[in-house]
Amino acid sequence: MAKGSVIINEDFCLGCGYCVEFCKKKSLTMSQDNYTSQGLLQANFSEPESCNACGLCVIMCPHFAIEVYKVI
Amino acid sequence: MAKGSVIINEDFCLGCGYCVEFCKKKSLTMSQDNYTSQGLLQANFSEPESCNACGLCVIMCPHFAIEVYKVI
Amino acid sequence: MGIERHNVIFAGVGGMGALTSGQLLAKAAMKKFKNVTWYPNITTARRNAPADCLVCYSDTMIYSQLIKDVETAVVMNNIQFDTMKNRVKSGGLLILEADDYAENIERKDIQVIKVPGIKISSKIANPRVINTVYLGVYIGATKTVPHELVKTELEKRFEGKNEILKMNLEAFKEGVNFGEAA
Amino acid sequence: MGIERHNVIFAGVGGMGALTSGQLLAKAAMKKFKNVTWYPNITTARRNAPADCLVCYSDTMIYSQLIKDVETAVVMNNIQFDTMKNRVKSGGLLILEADDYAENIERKDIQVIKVPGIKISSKIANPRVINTVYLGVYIGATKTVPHELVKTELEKRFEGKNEILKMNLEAFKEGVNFGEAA
Amino acid sequence: MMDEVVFIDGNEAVGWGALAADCDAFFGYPITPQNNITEWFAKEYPKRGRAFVQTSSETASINWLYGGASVGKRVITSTSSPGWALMQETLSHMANTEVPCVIVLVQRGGPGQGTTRHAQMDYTSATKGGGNGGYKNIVLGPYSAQEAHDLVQVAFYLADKYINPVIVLSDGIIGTTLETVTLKKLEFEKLPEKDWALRGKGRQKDKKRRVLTSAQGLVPTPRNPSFVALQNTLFEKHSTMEREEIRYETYQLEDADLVLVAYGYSARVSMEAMSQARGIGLKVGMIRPVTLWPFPYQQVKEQAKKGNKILVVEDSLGQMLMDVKMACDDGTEIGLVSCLDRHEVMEGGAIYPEKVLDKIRAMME
Amino acid sequence: MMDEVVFIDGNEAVGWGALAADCDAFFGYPITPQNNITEWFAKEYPKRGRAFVQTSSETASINWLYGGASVGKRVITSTSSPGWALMQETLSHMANTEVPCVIVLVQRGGPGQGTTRHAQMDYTSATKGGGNGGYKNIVLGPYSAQEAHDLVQVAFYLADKYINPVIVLSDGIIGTTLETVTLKKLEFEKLPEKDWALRGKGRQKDKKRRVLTSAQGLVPTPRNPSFVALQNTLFEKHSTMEREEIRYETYQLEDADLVLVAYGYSARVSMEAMSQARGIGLKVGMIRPVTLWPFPYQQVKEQAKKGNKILVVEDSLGQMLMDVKMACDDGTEIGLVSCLDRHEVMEGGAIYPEKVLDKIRAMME
Amino acid sequence: MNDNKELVAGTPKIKINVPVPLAFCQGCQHGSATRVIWDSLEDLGLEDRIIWVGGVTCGTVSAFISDVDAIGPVPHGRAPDIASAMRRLSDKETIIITYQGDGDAIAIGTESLIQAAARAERITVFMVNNVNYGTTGGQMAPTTLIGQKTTTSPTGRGTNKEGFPINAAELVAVLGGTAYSARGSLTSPANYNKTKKYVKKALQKQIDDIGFSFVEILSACPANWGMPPVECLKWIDNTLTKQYPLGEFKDLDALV
Amino acid sequence: MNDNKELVAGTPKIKINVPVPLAFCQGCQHGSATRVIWDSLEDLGLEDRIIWVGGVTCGTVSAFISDVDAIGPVPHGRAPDIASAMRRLSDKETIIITYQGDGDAIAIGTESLIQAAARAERITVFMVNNVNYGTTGGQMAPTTLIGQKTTTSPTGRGTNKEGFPINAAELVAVLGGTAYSARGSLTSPANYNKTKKYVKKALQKQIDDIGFSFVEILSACPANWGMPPVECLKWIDNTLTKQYPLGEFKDLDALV
Ligand SMILES: Cc1ncc(C[n+]2csc(CCOP(=O)(O)OP(=O)(O)O)c2C)c(N)n1
Ligand SMILES: Cc1ncc(C[n+]2csc(CCOP(=O)(O)OP(=O)(O)O)c2C)c(N)n1
Ligand code: SF4
Ligand code: SF4
Ligand code: SF4
Ligand code: SF4
Repeated sequence: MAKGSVIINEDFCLGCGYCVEFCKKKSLTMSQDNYTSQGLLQANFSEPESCNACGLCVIMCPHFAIEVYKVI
Repeated sequence: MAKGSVIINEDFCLGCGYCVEFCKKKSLTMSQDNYTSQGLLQANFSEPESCNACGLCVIMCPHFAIEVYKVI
Repeated sequence: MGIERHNVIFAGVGGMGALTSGQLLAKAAMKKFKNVTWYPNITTARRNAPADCLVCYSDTMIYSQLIKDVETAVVMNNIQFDTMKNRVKSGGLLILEADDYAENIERKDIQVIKVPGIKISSKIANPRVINTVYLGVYIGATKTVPHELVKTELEKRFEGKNEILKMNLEAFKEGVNFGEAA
Repeated sequence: MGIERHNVIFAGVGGMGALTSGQLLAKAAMKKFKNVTWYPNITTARRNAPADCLVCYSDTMIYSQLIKDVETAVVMNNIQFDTMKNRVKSGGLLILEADDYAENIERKDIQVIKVPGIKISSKIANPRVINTVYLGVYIGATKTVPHELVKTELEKRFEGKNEILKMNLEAFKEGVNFGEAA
Repeated sequence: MMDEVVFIDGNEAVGWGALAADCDAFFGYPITPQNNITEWFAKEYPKRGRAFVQTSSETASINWLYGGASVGKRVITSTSSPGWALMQETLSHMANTEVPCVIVLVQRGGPGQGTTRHAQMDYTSATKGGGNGGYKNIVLGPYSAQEAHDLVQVAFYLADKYINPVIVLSDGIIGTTLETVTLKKLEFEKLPEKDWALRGKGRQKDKKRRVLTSAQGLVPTPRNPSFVALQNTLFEKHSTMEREEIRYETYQLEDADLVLVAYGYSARVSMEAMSQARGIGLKVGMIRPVTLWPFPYQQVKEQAKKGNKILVVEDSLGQMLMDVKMACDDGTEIGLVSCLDRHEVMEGGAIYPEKVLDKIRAMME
Repeated sequence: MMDEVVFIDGNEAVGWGALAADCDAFFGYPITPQNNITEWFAKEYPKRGRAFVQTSSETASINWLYGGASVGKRVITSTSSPGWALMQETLSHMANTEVPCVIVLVQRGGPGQGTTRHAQMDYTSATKGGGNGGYKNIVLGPYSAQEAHDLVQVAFYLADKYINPVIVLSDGIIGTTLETVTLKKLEFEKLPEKDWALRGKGRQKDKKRRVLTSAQGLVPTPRNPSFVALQNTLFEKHSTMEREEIRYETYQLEDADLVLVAYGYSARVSMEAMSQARGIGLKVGMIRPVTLWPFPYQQVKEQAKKGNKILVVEDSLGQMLMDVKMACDDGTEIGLVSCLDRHEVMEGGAIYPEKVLDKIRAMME
Repeated sequence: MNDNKELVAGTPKIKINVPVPLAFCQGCQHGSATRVIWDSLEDLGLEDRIIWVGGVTCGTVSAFISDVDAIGPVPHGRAPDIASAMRRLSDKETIIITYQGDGDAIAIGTESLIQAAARAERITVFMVNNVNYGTTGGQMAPTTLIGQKTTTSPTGRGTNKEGFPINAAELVAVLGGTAYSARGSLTSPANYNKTKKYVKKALQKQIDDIGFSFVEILSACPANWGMPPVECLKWIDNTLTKQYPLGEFKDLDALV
Repeated sequence: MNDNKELVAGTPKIKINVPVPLAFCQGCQHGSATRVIWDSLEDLGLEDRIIWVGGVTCGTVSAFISDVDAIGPVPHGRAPDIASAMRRLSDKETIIITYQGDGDAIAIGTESLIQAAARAERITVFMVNNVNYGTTGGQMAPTTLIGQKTTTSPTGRGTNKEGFPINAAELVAVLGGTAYSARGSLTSPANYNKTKKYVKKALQKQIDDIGFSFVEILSACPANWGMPPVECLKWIDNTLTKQYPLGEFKDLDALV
């Protein structure tokens, strides 16, 4: 199974949580201290190990904040 | 059977022929010489004998030119 | 009159053909005059309502296609009579339906021709050609446009409709004769 | 200053609460001053964009709710800094975020208070109460409106939301303390 | 609600004003920067048994007004500039039919979609242009939330008095500024009953039908049997308004050498500048037209005749300027502070008092 | 078709003019008295491979123009007064977006539904008011079928030159009068290509996208990065038009004591009256504005300065009168022949030369 | 009139006496459409409490010759908006109807009509469908048949450029607020009577406060169809009803 | 980026790089609706020959951040008119789409939309339905659910005064010129992919010159719904789709 790496753009992430909700591998979680300038908590790529680079978080992110890479 | 009498208002009749078309008793015909000011031939109550005062010509006349009476 | 310049109103009710007569005249006049205007005066309700047109033809520029006092008024129907009778300028000509106006016209400063238009047209065919009769009368009486030019326009208009053309040519001829004799 | 007349801008980005702080101040000021105006300056995109408001309070008529050079500017976020730093009039006061502006402000003709707003607010709860901290600082530093009046407004605003009210009252107190000390 | 002092913006003030005027219904469509007018009515009207309907467009809104006015009710809508543009046809219909209504126009930057912020760029279309046919309507320009509240009441009175639409020309700054406002019901002369209103023939006092038409003069109506009669009626109506309804305020004209002319938010800005100018010894006065149509030509003309300089302040490319020029002869020195003088170039920019003062100094020194 | 002499009315002349101007498309909705414009295009355009679409309303028409203009095509619509009122919002959008189009407005009696006959009651809304935001557009007023044919071509040229809508302001009399017209293609200076037009990014010369917006200044655009920049652009554009595009004709001004000012059908009527007045020894001249905006203020002012009397003739309650007043100082004697002077009170009535002559005599004798 | 004569059928009392014929062309059925509404109003006894909103159509004149409170021509296509406002501001007893043409109702009036139906507005819209724009001289309408020639579709309406006819009665029936929608014709006494039933039913929905009601009435326009009047009626029966079938499309006793 | 990393999913190339987040609220799905169109355009290779007409909606901004020829905001509701004119005056290769909100498309835009569908206009309309007016602050829309609270239906939409929601996809399907109409959502990767299929099919109808095509996309507006974003998606799935079922409502290979 492919291994994935998720990069979340901190300038774009508004912390809606969609990526977290739809990550089947639980690789993403909401941060508890990483705030946007509006005071919103952002998403974290907290469990890199489980990520299989499915890319579903990318299509769920409405703010174009995510890129998913396959680690070769 | 009732006997009818049809009065056609010459100021209103524009000679469309609807009354003639729908008179089952053939009591009405288009005149051959009675023109409106626009040169249109008007309807005539030409066969009073056959009229049974059904009143269908009245509801077919779009120009409110007809009155039907029952002769008592 | 110096330079040649004419204007005439054809007045009737919608459907009578007053506008058509004016247009036929205008097109014929184009062959002889440099400038021609035809202005239709029709009310919103284009049905059963007064309709007239004003035709001007001239060798000089026609400033206004609208003018109150006209040289000639051709009044084909009594609805328009009251409006039109005062629009003929002094010395002008009023052509109207004999059947409608048996009585005398008050104005003495204009020429009046009473035409038995309904009778003439009914004799030829039916009241639908009455406008062509009146056009003929106007041409016969004023001779401002050669009648051949008008005939040509009638032929163009009713091209392919021989029956109708024939009726109209006859109506026109009768009109011209009546106008010339008046 | 003669008659008492004040104006202050609260500036932040949409969602930060700059407009709310201004409104709380305005409502509190109403208890003490005859005339108060609150004017919001927000861009079309009400999201992630600069947002500020201008509050004036005075015992005489406030001619214009708009004014370029203000007595005090409270700048909660660096996005607004460039616009706002020149709007404080000579002798006025500029309150800003210490974390954002470590370096020195060029202007020497104004008083500057740097507030560690993010730190204070995060310590109390989270950055969402930062606007209340700044409101406190303003009140503490200028004393133009008694802080009890502002507290009353906070209580009205967060009526029934005890948790949030508590956080805000604390944030306000911390702010006032910081402002008084500055 | 009477004589209560509240802290509201110039938009909500419209709502309270309408309520005080006993307005029966609000029909409107959302558009920034006046959404809270619509929302105010949505919240306050149904619970008071009055009508609020969110329409499907501004074209719809004005037609709802037309319907509501025709059955004799007091009706209001509010909108901003693009929505205003959509109302022109029916507004013209209402003028021809002679039915009353009040339209609040909270101006935003234009043309076109423009910005969602304040501006004063619809002065001309409100006072001169707009729909077809050259009808006229009174235009009232509030310069504060208080005046918005008051003028809405005046607008209803004038609309009913002249049986004609009336426009309240506000702007995004007046509309969104919170201020202290005293709510109070204004008193007006009693108006005749709306005997012309439609209610079903059997409910008319004389049991005779009423007919309203936007083609008066085409279709003969009791009042105007012909087209020229209609034009005469309109002309008389316009002339009466011009004679009797001019409203304005003047400030410190007695010794003025320069007279500011401004309305709405720029009147506020100008008053501030005037006060600053007086502070440095410049003799500046001001005329604030409250009716933008009919415009106080005579008052401006008097100042010009005295040899005073005139400075027009308006957040547009110069629209009221045209009226001021019409009032003055060739020789008068007329200056303009326009939207090109906004202190800041983006949509949020506005004319600040400082700019007006600069121009005053340039003209006087 | 070139240099052919035909007998057509001022409505059909619009069609032939558009064809001569190589106009790509007509989008319009029926309304009297200009239905035969729509019908002309329905008949003549499809068979020439050009686009004719009957829209679902005038609001639709103007939006079709907006779409057509945006892809770089020459587009035209025509309408009468109520339809014109419905076009104001999008017209304003087009001015902001800076795209060109031609609108022919065949005026009828108003306001509202009004009559279906001629009038000149939309002068103000065409030249001053209309949509929101205070944009301006050139307005051309033909006084004959020939000029309608010619000015439509001029209109397309000016629309493309300034990338701005242009209005051809006709009326029901000019529109329905049949006259002799010489069809000819007018020549104009070459215009730059429409590099701004949308055609799909890959078809752009530089393969870079084009973006058009009716919110220039809100959304930064290459041309206008800010709202004030947009206002500056518009102001410059308006000023250039005012400087360079004024068109007018004068008649017998040399020795005139009274100068008529009139456009469209009333210019025809006025010329007739002038000729009659000259016939009885009255020294009457005339200025006929061809561009109604920009208006030939200077030319009128010169006549006023000479001490001449001015007589405005227009079939409305006095709209162009306002422009004439703006051009003149207080002292000038200005008369008006208006729609109240129609010879006949019903919808078909018009101002006749005789009425103008009466007024000339009253002013001069 | 005559002592031994009894009037059995004549002009509805609601018609105002005018000395001239109505401004309709020979054989135009706007008169008949108006009559069918008049007859229904009289049957239901609504003359005294109805408001008649006349759209922009050759039939606008019906507003003026009806002896009821009336307004018209209202802005083109906008009669349902106007009627809706009247509805909201009148008592329940008041009955509000609009009389519109097909161009008026379903071209420029699309928004006004569809939204009134969605809103369940308690008004009744009568749309007289003569498949063209009569007033302005016979231009194509959204209802014009495929292949039909008009002054703006001189070679016949094609679907490729001019698109497809709109069936208003069926379309309106789709909206959630519509309680009643039907289409009738006036081509025979039988059809007249059926249409009258539709008209009365539609009015009844309003009286009973159920929802929006709509009746489309097919109507001859001989002047623009270029056929003698009697042929027009046959064309309606044989051709027009293929595209526009007669009948009821929705009839609810309560909205869902 | 990194040599031993390969990008598998990221931002569509068609998106213009901007340094700040788009002006959408937290969790707003206008971004996702835009993405699904971008993805489809890229799949079909239409970037170079498309014209994007942006209506008046929070999603107008999508026109500006798409690297294609674009116009917007066009007059409120009128995007289909504008797109239609472009269609008539562009070559067949050019693809014309509109991106509209529900208020834009089916309130003020009713006439424009319905008529374009009837005309079989070869354009594709995307209507992003968030059951309220987002841009102006969450007012009621024609799509607002019965009982739903908005700033202009503060006590919840009632059918008696506010009427019934309009199902645009079903309504548009009724018109004769419509070749394709569907409704999708973006509440899960699976729904995203299904919606993408609809979008591509709709575009294909235009490419194949068949008729009018329409896709309604249900979209979360957390800012105005007053729910956290993730809840919004659940609400769409559980509540909104009851009124607005997902699926295809019309799919023709040729118009009849
Ligand atoms: C805004 C506006 N546009 C156009 C017109 C012109 N107009 C009058 S009636 C009409 C169409 C009428 O057609 P229809 O509704 O089918 O009724 P009909 O005349 O056929 O009975 C039009 C376009 C108008 N009065 N107002
Ligand atoms: C003529 C006009 N009226 C009103 C507006 C204000 N306005 C902007 S967007 C909008 C509604 C948008 O709602 P919707 O189409 O549902 O899109 P959303 O913002 O929800 O995405 C309105 C009413 C406008 N711009 N123009
Ligand atoms: S979906 Fe995007 S915006 Fe939302 S939390 Fe994840 S990365 Fe952030
Ligand atoms: S139906 Fe009426 S108008 Fe027609 S011919 Fe008979 S009487 Fe005359
Ligand atoms: S044009 Fe047609 S609809 Fe109009 S009156 Fe004549 S026949 Fe009737
Ligand atoms: S208001 Fe709603 S639709 Fe608009 S950006 Fe915010 S979440 Fe999106």
